[in-house]
Amino acid sequence: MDAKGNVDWVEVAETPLEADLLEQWATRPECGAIVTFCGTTRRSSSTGHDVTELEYETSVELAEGRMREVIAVARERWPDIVAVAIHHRIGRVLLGQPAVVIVVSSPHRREAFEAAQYCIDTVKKGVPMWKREVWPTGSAWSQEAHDIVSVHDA
Amino acid sequence: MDAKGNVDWVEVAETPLEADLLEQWATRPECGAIVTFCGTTRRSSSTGHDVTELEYETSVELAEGRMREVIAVARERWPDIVAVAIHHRIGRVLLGQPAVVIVVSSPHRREAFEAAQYCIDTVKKGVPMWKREVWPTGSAWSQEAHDIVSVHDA
Amino acid sequence: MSRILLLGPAREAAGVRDDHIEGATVGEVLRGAVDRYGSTFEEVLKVSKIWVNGEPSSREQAVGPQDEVAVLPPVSGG
Amino acid sequence: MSRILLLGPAREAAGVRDDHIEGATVGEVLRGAVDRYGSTFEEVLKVSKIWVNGEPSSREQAVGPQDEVAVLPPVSGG
Repeated sequence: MDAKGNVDWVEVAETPLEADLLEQWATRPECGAIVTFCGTTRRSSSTGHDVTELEYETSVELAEGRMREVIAVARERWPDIVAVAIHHRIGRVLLGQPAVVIVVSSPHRREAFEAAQYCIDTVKKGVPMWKREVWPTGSAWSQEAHDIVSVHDA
Repeated sequence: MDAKGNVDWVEVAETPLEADLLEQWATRPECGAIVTFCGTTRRSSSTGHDVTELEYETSVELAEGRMREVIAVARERWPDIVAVAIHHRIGRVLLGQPAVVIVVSSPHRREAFEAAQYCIDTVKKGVPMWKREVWPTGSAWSQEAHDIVSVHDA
Repeated sequence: MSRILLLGPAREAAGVRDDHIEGATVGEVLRGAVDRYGSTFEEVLKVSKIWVNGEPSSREQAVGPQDEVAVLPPVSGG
Repeated sequence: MSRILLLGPAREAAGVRDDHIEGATVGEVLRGAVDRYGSTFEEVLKVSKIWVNGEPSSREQAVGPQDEVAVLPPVSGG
């Protein structure tokens, strides 16, 4: 919690993500807007196989550190945002389930939308995370990969 | 459901809003992004009183008609969006509870963010809805009101 | 005789939510409403938009028994 | 002797997730890693970014026993 009472909640874990829990957590009497982004695993393949699930892998410590940095930059850019959560699931995730959930609350909606979009864009560019596509007879690293960049360059 | 299998879900009712239900409903195998906006009643007053709840009033038929129009325009502007829900609560809503929830799913995240923001902006401008501020000893219409505009002008 | 729908502050000022009022045009129906509901309603009407059957309308528009004239004061939703 | 952390495709190519390798600089540790893990790892290393203690690093940076050198192939999160 910072001097203004604002809180961050960052988590990288194998447990299923619960957007509703994060939304409840982000609800504050002074906030009229809560914007949630759920990134769900979808039926698409970079390897040409009939993918049934994805498997995410990272260093929890490095990933959580970068997520905290993403939120710090978001708070510099949108000082009015109040609660910010970034949760990323690791391990096997079935198609259609959320792999990442971001929630931002703020008094007014514009900054909540902008900060949430900034957070997911920057998480994708700057957080260490690797995705394997898994199909019934095998698996391979996703080909949709790009060089990791520092949060301030993202 | 339209020719592409896309569905709208519009509802104006007294029942508490359930964002998680709408998010589950909006989850589709081809969608990697679900963006949710929760507009919660907040501790602010246009009438100078210590407001404890808000009371919303409308014509359900007119309001739902305008919401369907908002979604139709969003689908013209962002043809890739898949599921779109707009639910607005009426009657008394305690502070901190959602009064409006909008959910948009799409294959990629940019259009989900943009369409969700368009929908809430346009709902605020173009849907018939009136808000009373309620405090322990009285109530009054919110002074934060503006002329209703047609969805195509919003 | 058209149906008139009075919403939000217009409902409060009129004391009713819907009613039936004589008039061959929107303007005539609204004048009939002012006669029936009085000056508080008239003040709200001055700042309201008028829809007929869910679409914005002019005061000159002709209306009949099947039509619904809605009085929409400034909105404050969401 | 520094700790080396091998992530995603680098972990798979090396066959281990973390290890300890001799070297006075990042570049020396990475050369030691190529010697130990072979050419598949070397290919992954060529396209990877290197962090030391969570921050981007150069190959010239000096490292000691308390330092963690992380090999980060192109990422694909979210």
